[in-house]
Amino acid sequence: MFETYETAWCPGCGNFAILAALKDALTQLNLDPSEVVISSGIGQAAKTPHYINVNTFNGLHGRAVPPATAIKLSNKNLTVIAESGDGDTYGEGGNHFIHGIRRNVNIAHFIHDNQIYGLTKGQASPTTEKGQRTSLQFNGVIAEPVRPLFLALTMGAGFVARGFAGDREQLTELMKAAINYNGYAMIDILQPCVSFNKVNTFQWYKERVYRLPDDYDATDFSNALKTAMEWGDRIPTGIIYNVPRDTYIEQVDFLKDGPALVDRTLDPMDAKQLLEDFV
Amino acid sequence: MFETYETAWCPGCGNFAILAALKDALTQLNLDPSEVVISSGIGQAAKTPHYINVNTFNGLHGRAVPPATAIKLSNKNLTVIAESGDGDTYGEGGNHFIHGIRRNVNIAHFIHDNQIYGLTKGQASPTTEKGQRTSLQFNGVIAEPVRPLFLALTMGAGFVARGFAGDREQLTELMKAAINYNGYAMIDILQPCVSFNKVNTFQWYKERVYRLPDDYDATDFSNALKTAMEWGDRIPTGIIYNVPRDTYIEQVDFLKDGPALVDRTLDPMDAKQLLEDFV
Amino acid sequence: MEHNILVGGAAGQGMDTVATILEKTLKRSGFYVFSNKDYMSRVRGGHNFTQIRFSTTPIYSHSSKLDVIIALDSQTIQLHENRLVSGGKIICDEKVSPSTDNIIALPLAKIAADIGNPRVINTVATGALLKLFGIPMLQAERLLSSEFSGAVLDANIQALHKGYDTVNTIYELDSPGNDDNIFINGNQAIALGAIAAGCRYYCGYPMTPSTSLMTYMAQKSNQMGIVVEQVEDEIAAINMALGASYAGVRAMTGSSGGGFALMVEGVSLAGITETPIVIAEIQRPGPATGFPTRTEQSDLRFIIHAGHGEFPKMVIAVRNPEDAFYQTARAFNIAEKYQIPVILVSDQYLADYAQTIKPFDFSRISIDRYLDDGGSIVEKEKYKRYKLTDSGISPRLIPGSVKGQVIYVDSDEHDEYGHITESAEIRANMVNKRLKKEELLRQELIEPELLGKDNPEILIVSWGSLHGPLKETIGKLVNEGISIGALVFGDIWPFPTKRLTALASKAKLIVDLEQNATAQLDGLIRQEALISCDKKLLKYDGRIWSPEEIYDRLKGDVLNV
Amino acid sequence: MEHNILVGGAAGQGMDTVATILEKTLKRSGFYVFSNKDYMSRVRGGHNFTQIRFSTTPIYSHSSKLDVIIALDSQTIQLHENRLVSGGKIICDEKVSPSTDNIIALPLAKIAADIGNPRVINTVATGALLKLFGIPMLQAERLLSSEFSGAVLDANIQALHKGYDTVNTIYELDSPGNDDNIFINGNQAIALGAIAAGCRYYCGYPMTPSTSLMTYMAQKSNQMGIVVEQVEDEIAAINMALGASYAGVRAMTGSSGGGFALMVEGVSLAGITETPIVIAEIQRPGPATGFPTRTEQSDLRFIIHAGHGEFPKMVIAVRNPEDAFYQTARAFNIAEKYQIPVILVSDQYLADYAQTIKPFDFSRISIDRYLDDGGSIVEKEKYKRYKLTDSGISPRLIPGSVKGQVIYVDSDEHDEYGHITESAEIRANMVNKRLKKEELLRQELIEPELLGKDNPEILIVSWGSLHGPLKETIGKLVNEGISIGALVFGDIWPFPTKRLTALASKAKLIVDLEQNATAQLDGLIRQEALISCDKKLLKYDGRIWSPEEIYDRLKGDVLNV
Ligand SMILES: Cc1ncc(C[n+]2csc(CCOP(=O)(O)OP(=O)(O)O)c2C)c(N)n1
Ligand SMILES: Cc1ncc(C[n+]2csc(CCOP(=O)(O)OP(=O)(O)O)c2C)c(N)n1
Ligand code: SF4
Ligand code: SF4
Ligand SMILES: [Mg+2]
Ligand SMILES: [Mg+2]
Repeated sequence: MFETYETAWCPGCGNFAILAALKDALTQLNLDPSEVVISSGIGQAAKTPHYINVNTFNGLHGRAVPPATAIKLSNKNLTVIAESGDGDTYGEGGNHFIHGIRRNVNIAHFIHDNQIYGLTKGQASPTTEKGQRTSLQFNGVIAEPVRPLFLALTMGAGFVARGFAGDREQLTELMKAAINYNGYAMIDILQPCVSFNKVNTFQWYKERVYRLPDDYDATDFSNALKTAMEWGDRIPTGIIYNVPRDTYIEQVDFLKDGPALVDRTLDPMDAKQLLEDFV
Repeated sequence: MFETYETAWCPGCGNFAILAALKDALTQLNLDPSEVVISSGIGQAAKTPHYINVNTFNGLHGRAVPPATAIKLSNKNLTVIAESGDGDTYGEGGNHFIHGIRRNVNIAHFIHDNQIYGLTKGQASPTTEKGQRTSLQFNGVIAEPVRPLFLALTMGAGFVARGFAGDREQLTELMKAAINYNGYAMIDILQPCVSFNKVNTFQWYKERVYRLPDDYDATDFSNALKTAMEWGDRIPTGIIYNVPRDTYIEQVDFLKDGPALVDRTLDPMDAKQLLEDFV
Repeated sequence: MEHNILVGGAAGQGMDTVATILEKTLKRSGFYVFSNKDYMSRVRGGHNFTQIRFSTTPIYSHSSKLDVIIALDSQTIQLHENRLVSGGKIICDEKVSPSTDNIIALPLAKIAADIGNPRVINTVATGALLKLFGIPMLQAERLLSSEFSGAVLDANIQALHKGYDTVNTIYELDSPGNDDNIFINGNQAIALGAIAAGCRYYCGYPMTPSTSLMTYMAQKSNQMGIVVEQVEDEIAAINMALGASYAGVRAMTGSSGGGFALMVEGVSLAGITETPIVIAEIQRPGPATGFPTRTEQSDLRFIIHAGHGEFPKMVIAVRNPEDAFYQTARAFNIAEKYQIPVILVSDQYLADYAQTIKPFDFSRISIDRYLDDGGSIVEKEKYKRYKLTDSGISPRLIPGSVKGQVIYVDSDEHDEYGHITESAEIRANMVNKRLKKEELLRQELIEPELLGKDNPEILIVSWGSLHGPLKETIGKLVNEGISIGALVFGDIWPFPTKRLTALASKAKLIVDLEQNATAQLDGLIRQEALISCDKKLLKYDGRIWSPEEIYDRLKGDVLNV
Repeated sequence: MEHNILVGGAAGQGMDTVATILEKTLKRSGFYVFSNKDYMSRVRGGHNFTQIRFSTTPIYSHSSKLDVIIALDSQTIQLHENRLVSGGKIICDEKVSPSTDNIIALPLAKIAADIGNPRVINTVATGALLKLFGIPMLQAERLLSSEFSGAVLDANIQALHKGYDTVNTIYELDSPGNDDNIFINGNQAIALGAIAAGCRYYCGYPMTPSTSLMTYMAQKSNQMGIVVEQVEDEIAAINMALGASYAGVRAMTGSSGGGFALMVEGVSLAGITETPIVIAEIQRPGPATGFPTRTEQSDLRFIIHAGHGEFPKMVIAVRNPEDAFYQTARAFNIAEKYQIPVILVSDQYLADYAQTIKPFDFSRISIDRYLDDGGSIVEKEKYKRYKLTDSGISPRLIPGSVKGQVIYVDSDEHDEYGHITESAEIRANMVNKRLKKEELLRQELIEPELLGKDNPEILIVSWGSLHGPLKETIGKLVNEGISIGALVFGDIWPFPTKRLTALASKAKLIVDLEQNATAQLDGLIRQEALISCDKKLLKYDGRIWSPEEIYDRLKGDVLNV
């Protein structure tokens, strides 16, 4: 049901598994394509919605979150997903990322984190490790990398997870949980880029990732912080933090109650009463 | 030596004390006005450099950090300060704030945090408390506030401090330490806005702030995180985190060694050798 | 009959309260009122003033002449005294200045102190002013009652009465008509137009002089069910608004030049995705931060050419509060009809001036969505968001509205379905499709309004908020028997040339009059109509042209009288 | 003598290696070479190609005719076969297609497999091609040696030789001259111009087709001492560059349309603060993301009017790699002389095409900083960053350079010291001061280059990278005895009108030829020179006008032959 176009990704790219997991998740959630919207940025990751049969707002590089936020507020009946790359999200879109979290609108945000700029051919992204040489950083990256999960927690996200393109089964479950979460839910997805990131390869991730144990307590903030900081020899995947939080819509009576904004009838005469402000 | 124009702030505004502390700090550091540059954004806070006799790049709202970064890289002999408001820094300028920290260029960043948009007359800033009613948020703020110190730590800042306009003595010391710190150093300064923030008043802060004890260990990261999260009945002030970190300039040989970039001689013939790339 | 009052003082002295009570009292007494603001970019101190003009006949602008000045400080006297007409009066506290021929120094502070509330000093002055004009206190009392209560209200009522008693009436007013007007400023009129047109999503970032537009929307958020969101930056603003529009909700954003500059990539996005959006650009003098609280018309060419790449957009310069209301409502229909961005251009002068006008006729507003309900989709076909049609307009569906159909919009060049393409042929077709819409749009342009003579020898060309000052000036010159007219552009891009070309061919002299330094309309006219203006009158000091200034410059420079 | 080769295949098939070896071999053999790229916005798959043209006389553009195609896949044959001249040949692997009259199917893969390294397949093809043209292998061997070493080098050398042996020479080449040229593309030429001009701060955000400019700067960072910083977004890019420039370092940023859109507030900041800056805008087709890897000239008017408010800027369209080098160096001098932003406009075609040209003459570049050392400051006075002078240009000091003096630059309207002002008079003076600089700047504009006849009956107007294709076409038409000439604009804002006006008055027909859909230059000419073009030839499918297409359209539509 969600099948569509031929992809333009490199053979072996981690995006294929992410796409497959996304289709699985939507199928398993029994969603109709016309009820789902993906808002995406620009980049390899951001091409995802073109390869899946759902409503799509494929906007600007860095700007996946603001349209997603507005789409949900405009039509609360839609399942809204933001899909973007690491450069997209933490670089050009950094400000929307942090403020999007603060708003806590009910959207799921899937970030394909290949620790590199794929589409523009291999420059460092905010998650590229310090010291790594790239097609632009010939002396190696100077700045400290962003730690996405840590940052999301800091900004107050209620659902924070890490997935891995090499663990499609877990990724599908994470996506379902994120979509079902009532609020802003982010998954940073480790995604090998076979063409430009020769450090963080499939093998590199494979050797390091481990699923969080079943008894991991995803409701403990300080524990979540510690887990979010874990990076290097061992990299945890799974839901790192998951607590309920008031959503934007729940805090605005006229949005919470009644039909979706888009379904309300409009009549110019309704505004006539406002003339009283000017008499 | 640092005296200049008459200010345009409201009588009683917290900015006066911040300005006074800044002058004290520069005087006590024995700096010559021509060796100091302030880069500022736009807002009440960002007017500060107009009231002090130092070099000034008074740029755009939200954009205090990028020019400051570039000024330091261009002339490492200058003492460079970024001066901005909370809206300036965490709102419009959020992306530069987080990425500026990652670069760790040796600048001091003083953020006048009045938890409100002063110059535009009282809208919520990213640090305005949830629920607070403002001149625009008639139903109260919906989003969770940014916790600036926590965010700075998350992004890897090596020097993180909080000051209070009501404690000029401490603030002066903090400013001196931030200027002397080798790297990006931020001070979030609690600043009462008498005109638009009727919640976080001078009195409100006074009742809550306490100086970190002398034996506080500012080199312990997890301790710093905990301290940075402390907000409410008790609000700590002082240097919350202070560890050495490699600066940008130290990692670039040609910047580290030799004269400042601006002082190097330029000769078109020096580039002639590059023709070899094209033969 | 017409009178002009200036209320001046430092920011924070409570000048706005005096002004508001005077304006509303005069308005509710049945006068035509025009009130405009001049203020500094600071919260306390400095010098601000409001000019209130009232009359028994309609008025369209402020005036630079003054009958009465209420001076809350001595600076006000120094700065504005020279504008007093002969016999004009200044009301101030006895401490500000001693009484002279034209200064009425009153014990305002003392009276307030005696009442026991020093802050009512302004109400004392208000009382004095009303008495000067012989206006009864009833309306003012009502206004105070709706503003204050308890002891504070009592003090204010006392203050009003005591102030009233300090002076004698010196102006005899013609009796006004009935009060069946509204009193509204440019930004409020835009907001009201947007709400009437069904705008239910407004997002923006505060920026003078656009903020009051967002503020009014926020005030009505609960009542009308409008999402009003203050966003992290102007980039978020336009991208959010586009998201809402894509989802099917009429959406708007607004800012001034600097904030709009951050939106231009998004304007281009609206262009290629063919997502309707209305943007209000309330100009202030630039470049960059410029003169935040002052006025200018210097963003016109920037706005017209905003956004990389080529796509149709519409730019409408609103001319006065009434125009602002109807044009805003029209903007939403045009945006959805052609699936384009429509930019409303105003400026600080119009944003902040309030005028008595006829109540808006809401029955004249219609909400035309031009949405498809799936009827356009041939059986079992997949929906084509960018279907190639003769008009260039593709049937527009909203996500979720038709079961089984999905809507792709794409910022890359795309095929009819909205999918990325690399094809040269599809590219050319899509460019043609988008630009075709502009041809249709041209057919419904509203030609500029002609003020004054029908086929004037002297033709003034101007645009936007200069409508008011020109209406006053041209009226006067025509009365003097001069063959003069002013074409004031509202629809300004695409540029309507018919009326201009016709009039220009008959005019002996064409004069461009603008509130900027580079004669931006003149350049546009050259480009679009190959007509060159003979003379340019430009003002760019942040202060709006007054009718008197225009009159003097026309008389002096142009008519050589 | 002239030949055209196309190397085509899917992204990731190693097409670039073949092309680079061929280009350099031909160049080092003494031929004039022109090579341009056509690629998709993806990393693997799809269809990309490089066209290599070489000759014994100078060439200025690509050609749409082909003598030989190296097809790394079958799609390449399908797509380009029709462009083969009669007798033209296609080289491909035997698996891609069987041999026919014009297809030379070779066991490329088999040879590579036999050598033991399947990846050298492209080198086999390179060998075959060289042989076809009878070009010795020496240069190719050298190039391989500098690229590879050890076993990989051995395999490649073997592959080259084995490929060489697969075919016979069928083209006889004229003997070329000496190789004393350089081979450089448009972006590299801009980078080299910037470095020669003393640019020591470059910041930007990757964006096709501007990225290679930043990449070259980064490659030279250590060697030349240039700070090259990839920033978080384009807003940071321009604000950083302005900071560096304020501090006294020549600074530059660059992007394509979408990234530039994010910089326009910063352009306005450069305007009011009078901070010199050079910005490269390497156009691609818009709107929004558009056609990322393709070419267009559709941002001209957007760039000219970029930034809110009014301030002087200069826009220079670079026309070819040589022009790009010298104009870039000039841009830095103009930026500092007038303390303004200078925007260099290029496009994907020029960015990515490489051409053999005479080595740049570095002795022609001078670095003129126009900086003040404090000499302008009258004793004990405080430095006035915005001193009002006759020229509008104020002496510019750098922070820290004069003990005791501080430099205020301000985005608000300011007084001579750089402090915020609210004064109408100062405002008007400062606007006048800034705009005065434009008057001076106009005096040093370079008039457009005229290609072809001196006083042509048919006058083509065009700009930027169409210089090359037009140079080829006009030359041909003039040779046919047609009175035709093309004015190709480089300096384009402020707009130089002298030469145009003179030629237009004599021409019988004026034809606007551009790589966009809305005839942007035509509009500019109407506006600035009140001249209207009789005909417009516009192309906007993302593919550059070829000389043959221009020739055909001129012959067909214009000359009606
Ligand atoms: C405003 C703007 N700047 C730059 C670009 C060019 N651009 C396209 S994709 C991209 C980065 C892609 O990296 P990432 O977001 O990590 O996605 P990936 O391709 O790695 O999936 C950039 C810089 C753009 N399209 N728009
Ligand atoms: C791009 C842009 N958007 C908006 C503004 C308007 N503006 C000026 S100051 C300001 C906010 C000030 O708040 P803050 O940064 O907290 O400083 P404060 O005045 O409180 O010190 C805003 C929104 C602007 N100048 N530029
Ligand atoms: S470049 Fe990297 S991210 Fe892009 S498709 Fe190829 S492997 Fe995937
Ligand atoms: S508005 Fe607030 S921040 Fe601004 S000067 Fe007044 S008190 Fe200070
Ligand atoms: Mg990436
Ligand atoms: Mg603030």
